[in-house]
Amino acid sequence: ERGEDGHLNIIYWQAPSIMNPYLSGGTKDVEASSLVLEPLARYNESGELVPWLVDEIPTVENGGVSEDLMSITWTISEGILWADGTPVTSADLAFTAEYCMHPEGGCAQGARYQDVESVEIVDDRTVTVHFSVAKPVPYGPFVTAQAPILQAAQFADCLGARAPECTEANFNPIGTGPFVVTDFRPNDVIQLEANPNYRDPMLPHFATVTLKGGGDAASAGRAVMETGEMDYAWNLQLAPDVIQTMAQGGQGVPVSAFGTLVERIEVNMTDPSPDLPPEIRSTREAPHPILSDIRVRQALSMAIDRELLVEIGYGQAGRPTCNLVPAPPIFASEANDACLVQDLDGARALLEEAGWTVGGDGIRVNADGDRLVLDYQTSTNAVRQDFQALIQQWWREIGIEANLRNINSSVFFGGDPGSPDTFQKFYADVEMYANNFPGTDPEQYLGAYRCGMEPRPSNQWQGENINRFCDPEYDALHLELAQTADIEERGRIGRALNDILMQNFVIIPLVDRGRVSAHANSLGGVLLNTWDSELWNAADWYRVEG
Amino acid sequence: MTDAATPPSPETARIRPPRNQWWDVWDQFKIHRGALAGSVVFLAIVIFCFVGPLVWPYDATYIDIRSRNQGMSWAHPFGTDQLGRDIMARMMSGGQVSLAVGIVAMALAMLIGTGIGVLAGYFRRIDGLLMRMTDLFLALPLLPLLLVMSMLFRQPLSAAFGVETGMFLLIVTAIGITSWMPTARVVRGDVLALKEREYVLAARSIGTPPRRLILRHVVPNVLSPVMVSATLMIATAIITESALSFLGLGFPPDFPTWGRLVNDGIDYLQQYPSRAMLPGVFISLTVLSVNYIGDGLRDALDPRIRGR
Amino acid sequence: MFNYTMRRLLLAIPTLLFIALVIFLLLELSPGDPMADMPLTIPPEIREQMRLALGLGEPWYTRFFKWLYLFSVVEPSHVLASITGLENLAIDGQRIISFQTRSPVGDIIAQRLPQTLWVVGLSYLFGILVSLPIGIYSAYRQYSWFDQAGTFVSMVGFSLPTFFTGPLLILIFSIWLGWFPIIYDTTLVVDSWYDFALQMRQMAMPVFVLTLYNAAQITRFMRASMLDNLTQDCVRTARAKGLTERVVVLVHVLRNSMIPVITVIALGIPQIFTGAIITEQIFRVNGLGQLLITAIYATDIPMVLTLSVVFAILIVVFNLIADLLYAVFDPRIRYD
Amino acid sequence: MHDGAVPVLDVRNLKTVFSTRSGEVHAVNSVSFDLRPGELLGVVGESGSGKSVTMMSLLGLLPSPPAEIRGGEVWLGDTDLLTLGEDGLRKVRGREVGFVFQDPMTSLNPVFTVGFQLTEPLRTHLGMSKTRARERAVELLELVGIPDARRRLGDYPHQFSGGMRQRVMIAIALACDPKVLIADEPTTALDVTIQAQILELVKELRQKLGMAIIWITHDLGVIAGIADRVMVMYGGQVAEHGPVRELFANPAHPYTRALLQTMPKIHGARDAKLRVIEGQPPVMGRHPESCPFMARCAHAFDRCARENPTRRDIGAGHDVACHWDHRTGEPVQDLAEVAS
Amino acid sequence: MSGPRPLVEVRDLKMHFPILGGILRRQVGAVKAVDGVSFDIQPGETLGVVGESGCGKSTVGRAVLRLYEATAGSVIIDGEDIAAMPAEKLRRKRPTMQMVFQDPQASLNPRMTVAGIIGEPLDEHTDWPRAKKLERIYELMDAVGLNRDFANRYPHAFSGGQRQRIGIARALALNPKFIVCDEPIAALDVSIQAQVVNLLERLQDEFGLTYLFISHDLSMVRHIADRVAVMYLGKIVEMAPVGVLYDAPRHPYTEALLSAVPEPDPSLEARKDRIVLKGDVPSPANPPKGCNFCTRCPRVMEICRDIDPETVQIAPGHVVACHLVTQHQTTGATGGTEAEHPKHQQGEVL
Ligand SMILES: Nc1ncnc2c1ncn2[C@@H]1O[C@H](COP(=O)(O)OP(=O)(O)OP(=O)(O)O)[C@@H](O)[C@H]1O
Ligand SMILES: Nc1ncnc2c1ncn2[C@@H]1O[C@H](COP(=O)(O)OP(=O)(O)OP(=O)(O)O)[C@@H](O)[C@H]1O
Ligand SMILES: [Mg+2]
Ligand SMILES: [Mg+2]
Repeated sequence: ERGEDGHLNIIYWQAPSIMNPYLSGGTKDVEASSLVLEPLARYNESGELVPWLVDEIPTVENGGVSEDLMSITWTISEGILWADGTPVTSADLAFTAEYCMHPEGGCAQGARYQDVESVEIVDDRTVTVHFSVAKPVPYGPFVTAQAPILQAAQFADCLGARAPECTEANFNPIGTGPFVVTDFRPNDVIQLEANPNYRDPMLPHFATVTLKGGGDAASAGRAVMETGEMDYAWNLQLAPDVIQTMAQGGQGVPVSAFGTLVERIEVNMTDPSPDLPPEIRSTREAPHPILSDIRVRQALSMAIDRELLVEIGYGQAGRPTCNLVPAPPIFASEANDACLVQDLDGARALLEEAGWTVGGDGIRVNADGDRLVLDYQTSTNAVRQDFQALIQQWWREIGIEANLRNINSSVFFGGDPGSPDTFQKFYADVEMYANNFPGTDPEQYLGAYRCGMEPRPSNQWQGENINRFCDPEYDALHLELAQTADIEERGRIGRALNDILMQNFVIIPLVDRGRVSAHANSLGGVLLNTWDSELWNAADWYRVEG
Repeated sequence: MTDAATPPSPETARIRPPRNQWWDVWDQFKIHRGALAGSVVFLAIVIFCFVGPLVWPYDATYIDIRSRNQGMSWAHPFGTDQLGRDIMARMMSGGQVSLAVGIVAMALAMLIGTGIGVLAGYFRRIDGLLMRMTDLFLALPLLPLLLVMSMLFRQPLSAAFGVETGMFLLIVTAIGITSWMPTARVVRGDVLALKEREYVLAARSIGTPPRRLILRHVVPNVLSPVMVSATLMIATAIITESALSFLGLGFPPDFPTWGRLVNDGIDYLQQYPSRAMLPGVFISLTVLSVNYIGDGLRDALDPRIRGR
Repeated sequence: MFNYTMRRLLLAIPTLLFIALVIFLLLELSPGDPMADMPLTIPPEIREQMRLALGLGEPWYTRFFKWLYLFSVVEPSHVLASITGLENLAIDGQRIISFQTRSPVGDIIAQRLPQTLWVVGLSYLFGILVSLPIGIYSAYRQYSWFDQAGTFVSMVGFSLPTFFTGPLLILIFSIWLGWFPIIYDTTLVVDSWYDFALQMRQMAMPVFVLTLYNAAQITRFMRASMLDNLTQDCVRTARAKGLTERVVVLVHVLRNSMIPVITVIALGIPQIFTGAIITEQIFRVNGLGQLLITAIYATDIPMVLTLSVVFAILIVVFNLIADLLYAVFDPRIRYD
Repeated sequence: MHDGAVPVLDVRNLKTVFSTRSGEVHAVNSVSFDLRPGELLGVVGESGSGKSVTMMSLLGLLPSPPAEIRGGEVWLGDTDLLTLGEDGLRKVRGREVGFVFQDPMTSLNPVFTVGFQLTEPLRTHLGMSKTRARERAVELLELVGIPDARRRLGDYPHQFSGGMRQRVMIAIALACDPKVLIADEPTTALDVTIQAQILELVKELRQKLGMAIIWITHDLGVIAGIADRVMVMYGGQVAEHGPVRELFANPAHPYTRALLQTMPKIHGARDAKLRVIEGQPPVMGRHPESCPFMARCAHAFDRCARENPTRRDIGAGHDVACHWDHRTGEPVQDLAEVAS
Repeated sequence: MSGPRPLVEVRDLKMHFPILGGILRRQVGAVKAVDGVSFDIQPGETLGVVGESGCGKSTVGRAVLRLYEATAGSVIIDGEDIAAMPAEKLRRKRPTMQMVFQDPQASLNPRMTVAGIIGEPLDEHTDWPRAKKLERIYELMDAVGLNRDFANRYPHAFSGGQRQRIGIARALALNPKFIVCDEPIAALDVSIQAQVVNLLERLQDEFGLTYLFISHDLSMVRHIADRVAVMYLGKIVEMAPVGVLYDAPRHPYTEALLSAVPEPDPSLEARKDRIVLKGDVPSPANPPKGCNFCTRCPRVMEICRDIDPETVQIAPGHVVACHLVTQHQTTGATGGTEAEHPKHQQGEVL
């Protein structure tokens, strides 16, 4: 029976500020809006694409995707209604695409609509999306919580530059999801109630939901597992033993799942020395004096005990990895697993070989008397600082000195071309952060490491090839990937690309980071999904008796 | 003529050897029990932080991963943290930074505050301007200011003084330039009154130019309110630095400060309460003792009280 | 006094304009970026487009003057409209829009104000109520055990950072004892005794933490001011008139001592409106302090700027009020 | 005592000690005097000689600590004020004994209206209603010669000039018709012309109200003008005491003599050089066994260092505490003790 | 008077403190603290200035030394006009003119030693070596009767009289010719006052000093001054050699002032019929129309309320500003004075 389980309390320690994922790419906003807005299809907890508002996923086999990979045709299931009772039509789909592709709209999900040429309305429930290039994986538009469908009627006046003016619509969008917003307080709390027109008359189980935001991860965890004030707490980035103690509170349990998020150290292939003029500092014109030597880079990697890092920092929410792409299985390489074992002696030998001999204070020097000193930066975050300390110590043991820096994350990830502290500018020798790719296909992700993709002054330091790696062979292989549709073949090429990066040691992967969330013992039906919104199946959540 | 009630007769004058007035201050100070206790505690903390590392075998950043999360023991009197670093050693080096930040930031704030207060109080013409500037600084949000400062100056400073000193200067400056305003107000008020004192007039009648007049006659006589706000400032600066460390705007991560230790420890409040409590207690003790010292100083520097 | 007030207000206008400009430039220069919160998976071109959509493409002076116009003309009209209930007072068109929420900054501030006033304002009030009697009695019995204890407690209150006391209280009262909730429910509407009790419970800890801090400061002011006045000649006169000790202290000394304290209290009021950043964060009271800090983290320039300038206005105004209060309470002072 | 009238105030062997860090200060050392109805007793002495402390000790107005009354009796009518508790004293202060302090600028509370401060003792002691008290306040202000009294009740002290404030102080002291008025240097802070006004006022009030007055000053001229009897204090002790004419005509104590000589005259011949009392005032309590004036005394001899002189009667109601006989210019042989 | 040129010549000195008001803080009035004061002081002479509190005595003293910027008038000291001198030149001129202040406690910086205080003028105006300065400091301390041992003590360790000696020593440090003594004894105990006055007299003899001696103690002024000026509300109402002024005052205010001084002699006191002035001094911001004294004058006439009396010379060195005198004067002869005082030929108005 719909609403029989009463009230649900969810806590997000980062507070949602808007209910429209197209205007904010922030995870908290995307997930909050997923209670209301839904895509045509989404990934389930094991990373498989499942139909959501459609009956089946279009593929080449079932004819949904054209042979030339240039178009995809979606058909909405019958009887899907907006929360206001009107039917969902193909016009809504076309409008959604137009909304996000409007050049002045500043759509946060533009990538999902990249290369879309047009959205053709075939009939009331069918649209065909035409691409300008062949898309081996055409599941960008209308797929996942990041690209849900908006109601054309509600957003009609909100196109382009007017998007931010539609506060009412942005805070209280009409969706097809299990809940509708009754009160939205930006960066604070959202109150929702069951959608009266939800397609399954028995769902959702809960009549009302409160999604509270703000605070810190620790007290969010406490509220679920220790005091029982809350039913669900999102993304508990806490030390494993802290989570463990909280779990002893007995009110709730932590749950975890893995995606593609990899905590890694990026190695700067270019020289970040402040003595260089700004136009060549940290650009490919100035190769790194120390790290250009692969033996040094490899030694950096070999000195790290990834098992221990996981134990200290993530516990059950992490596992050691030697790959940039740890999942899905078909893309996960096994060729680099040697790195799982720490090898300090091997690292030392490599450094010796590279001409770095131990100096008086235990730090290596080369023939010119240069000390082996590296600047090591990352964003401010308790676990990262522990990692920095540990890695600093291991590197010291093999004779490398690391100067640590942590930068406020809003600066570090801010991308302000004026700031010297952004991760793109990379005014350091090595830096640590985590990244992943949306969905299950790493093509675009791996494409970042092609020549010419590096941030540099001429592109306002915008670019994703953070370590400034450049290898024509790699670029050629990637081009091949872009033209291959066969999944097995794509897996092979993807693994090969991953291996090239790994074996060049330009990226030193550390931990495959999972997601830890917690739910109350009295909350059933939680399936932690790292490929889509954590709240993807909130309609199915229910109250456990007792 | 308040003192004329107890003028020293010639004989008593001869008995007492000439001595510095600071001895009188000290005489008064040492009978203030709170101030004395405060000084002892503060001194103990300073010794702990600055002499301790010389005798204590562990390094604050040395990681001994096998012995992590240990409780109190003889080897590690305060236990170890989640990476097996000795907390006592971290407390010591953290204290060095916190105390240094507190004292230097205080000195800076006092310098600016006294300077501006004196100028505003003494020179009528720039008074309005300086007071509006005080308003401006009161309204400045500290965090964006810090971000801007660290963007503009971190690199040149690190290049010139090394990472840690550079960062130290940056933080100290940020705290200093955002906390001088109350002092400036107090000093200005005092200078306005002082300016009308006869000894200032006397100095002018001698022909002392304003610069020396200020340095010789005005500044020394506003010192006692300044001293009092100075002690309060040390306390606030230590707390502000802690808050900054918390926000990631503080020192490099391998550079423990009390504030960072508290914040790191708060997550473990349940399992290892001492980890947050210890630095918290140290912060509080320092602030407390400094406050008591300030109390005593105020009494000791006030001639009305000392004259009794 | 009227002339004086007018002059100060006139002077305040250029001061505030300048303050606004400085804050704006500060935010401009500061290295944060409104896009920092976005996942790294969003490609650079898209980020750039989003930035343009926020209006960040225009030169800084255009943006400043736009903001200034909105702030000084449009937003006040909306405030007026919502106070009077006359909708047509509000000027149509765009208002100051927050980067994070794409909604009018004014509305969000209005939404946050009640929490802040409840928690921070109430603790300020409690702080005053607690500290005045303590300060008075401490001064009256200087160096007595009560004075020593009072001084000690107020020093402790002053020296305990809130980011330390907060979690400690949570641990003790929420987790071990389970008396108070960890999470402040901002949606609670008090319309019954039960809700009122709930409201009291959820306010208890943050209010306590802040009260301790406020009371510590005001007590010290009160005590010092009382001590200054207890030795005045006019107090001796009052005693010589045969007045009771109570009247002497509570009428003659107190009235004189309250003058500086009242102005200190007035000067502290703007801080109520900025909220208590750390305390709000710890107890999840989503008030103005929390709003400011998240806005700073998210480089939500319109929000930070508006909040900071509102704060600056409050500071300037309360400075003036403090000065005027002086004149009101002290008949000797006359401004012209 | 001397002429048989019952004194309104009789102080015997009053001792007040301040404990300070540098030891005890014997600010008032066995002071005895009496005050007869309608009489004006002038008290002179240099700064720090214990005049104020003596008077404040009578009414328990000294802060304790550091002050402590070590002994003596203070008879007001037939009650000993020193045995009364704080509550008892409170009923005496302002009611039986009025007090006027030296500095009219600071003695009035700046934040209350004059009317309020004036009606306060009336309402406290006499239980008058507000309106009744205001009426009486107007009368009092008129009595002390403040024009437009009714309107000025609402004014604050700073709106009055120094002389007027002192008049207000006097009005407050007179409010409850006290038997005794103690005026502690009420004109020292005022100009001569204003001082003359106040002196006139006091003379007039004495005639009208007939109360007994103790008038503290260091100006011998003032004393000469208004006092009936004079008491000269030095170093916390009574140095000399007697009817005003007698004392000015035959000063017996070296200090009094010197004091009279240091003052330049406004009339008569100009002195080429002023006489001075060399040396500094004493530190009280340092040498309790010796005469406090010894160090500055031209006639001091060995006995002065050994023995603190007691008061001896030298006739005509005149007594002096000195080992030296001003008449003979020789040390005194046998002491005729003053019975007090 | 006909001797050498006066050391100090003050002509029509005015010191008006502005009263600001209105929204824009424009001047809406002025406190006429000193309103047209003229006098000369001969070398080696002492001019006493007496008057009630607030009548502008200190302001005259300060304006003469240009511690205040006078509103109008000239002050010629030693042949140079102080009032119009550029700052640096004035600074170099400072050693010739010094000041002793009223409150010995307030005029000494509590945080400087005696040696520092006395030595400050030396630091400012000489570049002597330390030893020489110290020698001079000791000399000065001897001159004012301070024990050399006290050089390193702080002011709070001294009695009032000793403090005033320190202030005098400071004023003497640079061998001034002219010293303004602004109520140097007002804050001292009676028994000490005589010490200080005697000291001042001795120093005058020793160093040939010229004093402007401000006081409200009429008997002390009588003792020390050669000539006395009586001020009332910013103006000199009467100025005469000391004997003349005390024995035969001409201005009703002077008379009242003298009669108000209590006589330390009960028999004289009783006989004296005192003139008690009514009311208080009017505010200098809002002086009465006509004669300043008309509101309190026991012998006020119609004319006093309308016309400000001119200052006339009625005898050698005796000037008065009063209608009583002027009326008398017009009937009597001004005769002989003219011959003796060619300076005042153009009428008697100063
Ligand atoms: N609170 C105190 N603590 C210590 N000593 C005190 C205190 N009050 C007064 N004395 C001492 O008591 C002595 C007498 O003081 P008192 O005020 O009676 O003098 P006085 O004769 O009234 O002088 P003045 O003419 O200056 O008013 C002085 O020597 C003074 O030092
Ligand atoms: N800086 C100033 N601003 C405005 N008015 C002033 C200033 N200084 C003095 N006055 C006014 O000028 C008048 C004369 O003051 P002055 O100090 O010269 O008096 P005085 O004769 O020295 O009095 P006292 O005997 O009290 O020292 C007073 O009414 C005073 O209020
Ligand atoms: Mg006295
Ligand atoms: Mg004066």
